[in-house]
Amino acid sequence: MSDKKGFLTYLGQAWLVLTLSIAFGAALAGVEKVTRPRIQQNIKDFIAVRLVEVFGAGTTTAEPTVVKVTINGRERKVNGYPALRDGKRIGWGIEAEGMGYDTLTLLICTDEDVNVLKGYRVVIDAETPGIGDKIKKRKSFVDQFAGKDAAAELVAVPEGSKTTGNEVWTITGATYSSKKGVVGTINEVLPAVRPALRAAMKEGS
Amino acid sequence: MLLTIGLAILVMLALGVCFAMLLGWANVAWKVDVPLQLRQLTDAMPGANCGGCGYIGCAEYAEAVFRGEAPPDKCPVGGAAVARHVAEIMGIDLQETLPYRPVVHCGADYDCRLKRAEYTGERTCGAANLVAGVQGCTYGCLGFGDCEWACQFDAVKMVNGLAVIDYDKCTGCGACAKACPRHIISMVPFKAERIVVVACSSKDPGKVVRSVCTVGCIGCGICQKLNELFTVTDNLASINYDHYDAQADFAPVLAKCPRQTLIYVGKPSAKDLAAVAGEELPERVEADFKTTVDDADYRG
Amino acid sequence: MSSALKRLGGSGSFARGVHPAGRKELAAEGGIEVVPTPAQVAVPLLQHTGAPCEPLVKPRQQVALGELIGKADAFVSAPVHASIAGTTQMPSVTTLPNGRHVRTIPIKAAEEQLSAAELWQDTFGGDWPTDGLDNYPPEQIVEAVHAAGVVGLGGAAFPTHVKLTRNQAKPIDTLLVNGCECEPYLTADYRLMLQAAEPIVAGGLLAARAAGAERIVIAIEDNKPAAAKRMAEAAEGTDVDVAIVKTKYPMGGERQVIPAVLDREVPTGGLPRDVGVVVVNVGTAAAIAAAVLRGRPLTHRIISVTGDGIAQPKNLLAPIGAGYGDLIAACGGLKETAGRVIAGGPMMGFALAELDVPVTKGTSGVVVLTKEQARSSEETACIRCGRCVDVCPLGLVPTKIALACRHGDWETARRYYLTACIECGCCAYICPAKIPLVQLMRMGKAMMPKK
Amino acid sequence: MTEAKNKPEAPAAVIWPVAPGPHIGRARSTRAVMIDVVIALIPAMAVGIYVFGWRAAMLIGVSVASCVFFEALWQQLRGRRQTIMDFSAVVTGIILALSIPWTLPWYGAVVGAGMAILITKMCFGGLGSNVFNPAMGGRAFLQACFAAPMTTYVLKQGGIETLPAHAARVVDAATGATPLAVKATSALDLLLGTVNGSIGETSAIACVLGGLYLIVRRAASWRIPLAMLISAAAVGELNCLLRPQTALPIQNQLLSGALLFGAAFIVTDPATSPLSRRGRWIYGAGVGALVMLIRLFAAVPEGVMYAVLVMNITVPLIDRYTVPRPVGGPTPSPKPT
Amino acid sequence: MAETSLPGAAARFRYGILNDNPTYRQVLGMCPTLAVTATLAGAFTMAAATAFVLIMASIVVSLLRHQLKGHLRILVFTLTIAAFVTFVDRFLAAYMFPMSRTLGPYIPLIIVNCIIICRCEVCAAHQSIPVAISDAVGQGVGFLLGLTSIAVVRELLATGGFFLNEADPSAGFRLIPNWPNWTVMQGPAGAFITLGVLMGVVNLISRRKRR
Amino acid sequence: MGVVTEILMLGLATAVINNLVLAYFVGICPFLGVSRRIDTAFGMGCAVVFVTTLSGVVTWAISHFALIEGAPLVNWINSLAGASPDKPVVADLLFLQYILFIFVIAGMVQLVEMYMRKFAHALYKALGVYLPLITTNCAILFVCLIIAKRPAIGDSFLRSLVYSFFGGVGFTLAIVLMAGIREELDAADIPEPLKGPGITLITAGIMALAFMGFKGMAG
Ligand SMILES: Cc1cc2nc3c(=O)[nH]c(=O)nc-3n(C[C@H](O)[C@H](O)[C@H](O)COP(=O)(O)O)c2cc1C
Ligand SMILES: Cc1cc2nc3c(=O)[nH]c(=O)nc-3n(C[C@H](O)[C@H](O)[C@H](O)COP(=O)(O)O)c2cc1C
Ligand SMILES: Cc1cc2nc3c(=O)[nH]c(=O)nc-3n(C[C@H](O)[C@H](O)[C@H](O)COP(=O)(O)O)c2cc1C
Ligand SMILES: Cc1cc2nc3c(=O)[nH]c(=O)nc-3n(C[C@H](O)[C@H](O)[C@H](O)CO)c2cc1C
Ligand code: SF4
Ligand code: SF4
Ligand code: SF4
Ligand code: SF4
Ligand code: FES
Repeated sequence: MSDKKGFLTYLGQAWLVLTLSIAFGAALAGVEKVTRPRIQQNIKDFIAVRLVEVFGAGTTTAEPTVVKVTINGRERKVNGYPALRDGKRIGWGIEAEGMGYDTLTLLICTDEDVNVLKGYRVVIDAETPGIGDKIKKRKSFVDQFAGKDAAAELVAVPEGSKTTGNEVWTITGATYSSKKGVVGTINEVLPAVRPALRAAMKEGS
Repeated sequence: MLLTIGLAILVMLALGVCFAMLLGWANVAWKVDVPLQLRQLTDAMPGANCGGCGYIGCAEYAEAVFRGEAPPDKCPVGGAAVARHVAEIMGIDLQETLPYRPVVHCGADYDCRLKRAEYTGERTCGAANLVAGVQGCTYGCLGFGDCEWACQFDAVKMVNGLAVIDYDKCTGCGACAKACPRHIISMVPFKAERIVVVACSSKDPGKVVRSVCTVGCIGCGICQKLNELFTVTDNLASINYDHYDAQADFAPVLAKCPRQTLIYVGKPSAKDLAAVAGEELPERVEADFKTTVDDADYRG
Repeated sequence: MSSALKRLGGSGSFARGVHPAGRKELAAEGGIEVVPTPAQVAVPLLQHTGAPCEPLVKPRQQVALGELIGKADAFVSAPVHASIAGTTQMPSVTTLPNGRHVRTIPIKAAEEQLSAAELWQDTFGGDWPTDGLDNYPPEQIVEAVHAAGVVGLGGAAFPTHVKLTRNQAKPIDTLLVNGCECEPYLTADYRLMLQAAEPIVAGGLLAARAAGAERIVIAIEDNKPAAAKRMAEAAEGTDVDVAIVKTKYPMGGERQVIPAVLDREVPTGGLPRDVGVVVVNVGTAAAIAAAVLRGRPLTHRIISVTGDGIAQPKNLLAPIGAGYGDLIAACGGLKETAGRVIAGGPMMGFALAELDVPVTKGTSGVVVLTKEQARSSEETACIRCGRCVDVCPLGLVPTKIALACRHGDWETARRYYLTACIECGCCAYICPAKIPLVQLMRMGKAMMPKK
Repeated sequence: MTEAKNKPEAPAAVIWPVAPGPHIGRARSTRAVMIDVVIALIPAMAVGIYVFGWRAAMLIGVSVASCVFFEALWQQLRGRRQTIMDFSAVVTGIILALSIPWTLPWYGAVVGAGMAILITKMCFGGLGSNVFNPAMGGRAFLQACFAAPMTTYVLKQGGIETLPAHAARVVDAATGATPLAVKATSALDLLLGTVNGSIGETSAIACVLGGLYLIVRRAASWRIPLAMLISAAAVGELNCLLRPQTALPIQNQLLSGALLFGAAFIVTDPATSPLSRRGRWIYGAGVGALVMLIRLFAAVPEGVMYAVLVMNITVPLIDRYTVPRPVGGPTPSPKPT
Repeated sequence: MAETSLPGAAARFRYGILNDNPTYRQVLGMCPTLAVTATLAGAFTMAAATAFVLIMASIVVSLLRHQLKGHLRILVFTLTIAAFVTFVDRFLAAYMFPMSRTLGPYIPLIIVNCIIICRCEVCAAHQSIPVAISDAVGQGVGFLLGLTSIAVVRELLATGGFFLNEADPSAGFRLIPNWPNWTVMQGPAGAFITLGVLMGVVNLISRRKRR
Repeated sequence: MGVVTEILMLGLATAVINNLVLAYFVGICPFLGVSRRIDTAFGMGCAVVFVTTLSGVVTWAISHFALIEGAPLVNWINSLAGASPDKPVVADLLFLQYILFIFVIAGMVQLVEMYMRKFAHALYKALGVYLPLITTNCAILFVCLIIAKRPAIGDSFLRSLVYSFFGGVGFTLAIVLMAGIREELDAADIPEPLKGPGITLITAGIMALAFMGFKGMAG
């Protein structure tokens, strides 16, 4: 069939592909419609669980406020999940990607106008069990973030030395996770996000 | 809802059309006809890639046949069946050939081979063949089994230091013949279940042979006298397989041979027999018995 | 570094190589003795690299010493002569130590033979002119050498007249007389240089004349000062140089001695001729002289019979075709400690399975080792220590090549230049894993599909 | 006429055993080489035991024992000739033990040995065929298995103090604390081995002694360690120029950590290093550079092990592309690769 | 050889499980095999998902096997597979959220899981629906076996038990008390080595059988 | 950080530190199957580099034109539907992501193959044979998905390009090294059951251990 019968022939040959495309397109669209809300609900619940841990029982969340911020030169989208108690926003859960021993994602919790740190939770991580995952497991390390001043830099000091003001001690043996991963990410994200979130709120209300 | 579906369909369709067009067009415009024949040929090959055909692999051979450079019956593994299949794919008529099968021209196991020295070198025939005095006979089987190693159909077994071929497993690929550094394995046309072979390769004078082997051919010439198939040239009997007649009665010769050098070997598979039913025979391949590599120059 | 080397530009040594214990003292001191004529000799019809000879004599035929008994028409070949007077026997076969299976012409000795003194006298004795040799036309020299069946006595046993024949394309400028004798134990060349320096010089001059070389160098390892001195005296007044080179195995190899002396590299797969050099062994040189000046065919050669397994180590002047047994007997037989009999030197020689095998023109020695001395053969896996790489005089990677040969992986073998190996044995000598590297290489060369 | 078979002619003469040349050889066997290595390792072991006490000795014992046991077991199961007498398993065992911290529980040594001998060595065909350095393979496995105990060094004298803390007193812990980071550690301490680290790597002198012994005995090539040290120093100095804030005094770079131990005993492992001389220079240089790069930029405390393993991967390629030129030039038609 | 006729349903089913087990014999679909076998749960889910896609795809392809055009064949296969994979992916995300988080990006990779295309090519594209289905089921079960065998070893060595969960100690069951967790087994290295060794063991056993 | 250094860092990180094969287990099948000889392994590698780069770029384009939230197409539809930007009727078409991506990859691989066979026969002989394998090499799709899912990479075209290219390079690196080792192992006395995939997997395992040394180097 070397003779050219024009492009219609090709479509003719491809009728199968085309009908399949149509069929599957439609089908998937259907699936999408059914599942989308559930999936988003799942994500919200997932976040909510962590917010509850930080802000206490009864906390819920809603659609995230997405803010565009530039962090060391690169434009990023950051999700700010509102922490709601009986409908009223009492704080933020800011979902931020960072680099520890491996890439990790934190949920940084602050009060409603991003002045005071309430704590953090690890959302996604690949840190080494036994070393890096102390940033999830060591309560003493995790808890020390509550109440720190979110407006100022956190200062990392080696484990064992006593901390004052905005200092936090980092886990020896897991410097990368604790210092670079947690402290570093918080210091990197908050300054950029704070104004953005506030701005978003202003025009929101 | 509808909007989403519509959009989805739209996108899919768009892409579908693009690729349908592109591929369809390309399929015509950039057509390279991989010839059907070639594909069939490649499929027809056993795919053992043993190289017995003398090509790197089945595919190579298939291409060679396709280009008309190779005869259709080169594949010993596939044998007659494949040969016929190939031939009809190529639409040529195939003059059936005999199944060539290896025979070991040595009948002396460890007990029959005299003057065997203790040898502590690399234990392969190829290596031992380069060292003088591993055993008295410099023509016969060394017994380290290079052929066994070479045969990928494990059709060669070493029996008390002598290579013995299992003709049920053997596919006639000839690897063993190539592997033997003493060239005592030759591929001969099997026209019968079992054929007579001269199980010796020694061209030495009878006296010498006697001193190193209890079964070797001493070139006495009795067989020559009794049966015209046999000829004795430099102290070694050989059989002319061109006129070999399966039905002929070799009992007298075998009985008369003073050294039991003449023996029956073989039993090719039914397939082979079918393939060879009533064919007249092509030239037989002459094995050239070398005692050692002649290009190893003397030093020290 | 001798003055000659300075002039020739050689460093006197080559890269890598090994230093096995020389053990030359065993047989170095005693003078060369003539073997009492054996009852029977078996003259092999193929002793050289090239085409085998066809017998010219019938069984039970009287032959005189030096009578032509076999020749071939091929150019690369050398005739063989009766090495004793006597009657020929039924032709037979024998397997030479290198595994080559050849036909022989046995000769039963007659009563009257040349006495030892006479034999020595007209082989090496008397005076040998060193001047006036230039009026021999080259063709005549080559012809005489061919007729005398002279082949390389240094090992390769390559027909010498082929080497000496001129070739317009590849002119020769230097003739290298190889007196290195780098093999441990062997002292045949050493004794020859001490006791027959003049014929060597004369032979050298003739060979140079034939090959058209204007420069003649005798290369001697620095563990043989006496020989060097003697040769220097003999070469007095001729334009023959004596070059002292480092003692190191395999200095005698032509691919080592040529760079060492002349700083020239013989191309892989090529010949010394490609760099304008012809190498002849000292014994060969003497044989050339005898052939040209006295018309004497090559019927005898000097053979070191030595080693700790032999009663009285000696150097013998033996007829070609005499059995190894005869030579050993002439040296008082074997001690019971004897564990291995080697034809040639311990590095490149071949173990003998039995003693009633004839010596050939190429046989430079018989070394008898005790069981303890013989290299142990219990093999472990290669630990890739790289010692073989560090000693290979050709800069190859022996372990790779050998193991490739073992697995029939010819592509790898080629990629690592299997064919460049000279089988000197350094790698196997040094290998802690005791892998038979050389044998694997030889096997590889034999089995590798030619293409 | 079968009597020919019945009464074979007796051999004419006595038959001597035949063997291929060369017929003489150097006496030193594989075992001799390995024993040399064991001897070379004695100083390092001694210092290790002196500094860390009986536990160190115990670990060495366990490790060696399990290595030998595993090799014996494997050969038995495979019905192969027993190879433990070539002592390479012993060497592996010692080097494995010397490269782990003394605090590791005993079963750690067993697991390491298993990985080293069974997986890294025997699976690949045993002595000489292994692509990766068995000891390092075993150690890498341990490090990935028991990361925490493998990466926190507890100082013996002066009570229990985690190394990072020890480091922290001196420098900001950012640099990934290992004795490397400790500017204050005096070169003398490093030389004598009164500093922290794995059992064997503490004393520079012990390692150097062992290394020189190996080289003099020709058990190891001098080229690889030489290349390794040079390139490590070079990279270190370059770093000093470019990033002064992280600069370390050169003697600390070279003397501390497992660098010298590696140079002496690990990169010299013949089985896992290239054959050609050029190849060995490349290999050594590669290890040296990688060690420094990993120390400076990666999140792992010490680079030697990883550097060695990474370079092991490249050895076949190095070998393949550094085929030495034969004297007299390549053969007329060498197959191009 | 060419002329050998294609095996029937029963044979296909058996082959899928033993003779050409996707993991140990055909050595296909290695990526998910290695990636998700850190835990049994992951292995099960992945196997189920793959099996589902495999079966559905086989059915569709087998249905259309007479319409397939040379140059568009692969396109049709991938389209079909991708559609079902998307479905599975969404389903997991909607109804098994935690699992879909752990399996992460490996669910979409089912699309290119060589097994599926391979089966479409080898079986579905030539044979009738029943055969295709039984083949798919066989392969699915085979895949399940492969994954499970690996996951058992890895999870046991890594945690000393199965379905354990630090969060609540009651969950799962611990086989080896205070086992020093071999964390390497959760990572790539552990996966490769485990599978390598298992492959050796399987070959050993099957060879024994043949004897 | 200068653009060049940024690119280099990302490239290094992608090819070595987060090597597709050794860190993410993708493209294992060819990694096991086509690593017997160095030259074929290299051929495969080149083909993969080529295809990853191509599909990486094209899928990036498609996502950004049609699929993601706020892509021109989506916006256009929404505006047609007269929806307000903050309450879109169609949020995004990401549910078509997989099907479209694989569609593109498969289609393109086929096109490339046809093209080569016709116009670059030498190249086809070298790479062509591997192309069909590549359709089912999950490395390609994986790269496309990473680009689509990790904003850190997918947000900028340049980074996507670099990532997809060096992803392929990483694959090539791994497979060629493996081929070198396997050629070496031809001569080794490996237990029968382990020959082939078995020993290859174990080797890969130790390689993965070795590559852990680069952890935390980049970023
Ligand atoms: C196998 C392995 C895993 C590691 N995992 C982590 C980790 O998850 N997080 C981390 O910060 N450091 C990790 N490290 C890095 C070492 O623990 C390193 O010594 C430590 O981070 C340096 O911090 P320090 O200054 O507190 O000692 C790991 C090291 C190794 C060898
Ligand atoms: C490893 C090796 C060692 C050799 N040693 C010597 C030697 O010591 N003396 C010698 O004359 N020839 C020796 N030869 C032979 C020389 O290479 C060369 O062939 C010979 O000297 C040429 O002279 P010819 O033909 O007269 O023998 C050796 C060859 C090899 C390969
Ligand atoms: C610690 C040490 C370092 C050495 N360094 C060198 C060197 O840098 N260059 C050199 O040519 N030889 C050096 N040598 C000598 C070599 O060991 C060897 O003797 C010399 O290189 C010749 O041997 P070869 O043929 O293996 O090169 C050194 C020896 C030792 C013990
Ligand atoms: C100089 C030298 C260094 C060695 N270093 C090591 C080593 O670092 N690790 C090891 O497992 N074996 C080592 N060995 C022992 C042996 O070579 C090693 O087990 C081989 O890899 C076994 O194939 C060494 C041997 C020698 C001679
Ligand atoms: S002989 Fe037959 S099976 Fe063997 S390679 Fe040739 S074609 Fe293939
Ligand atoms: S037949 Fe040839 S190859 Fe086979 S064992 Fe005998 S000598 Fe060796
Ligand atoms: S016995 Fe010889 S010819 Fe027969 S199959 Fe084996 S190797 Fe081939
Ligand atoms: S010397 Fe022996 S052990 Fe060492 S590399 Fe060479 S062959 Fe291997
Ligand atoms: S499943 Fe990833 S390449 Fe086969």
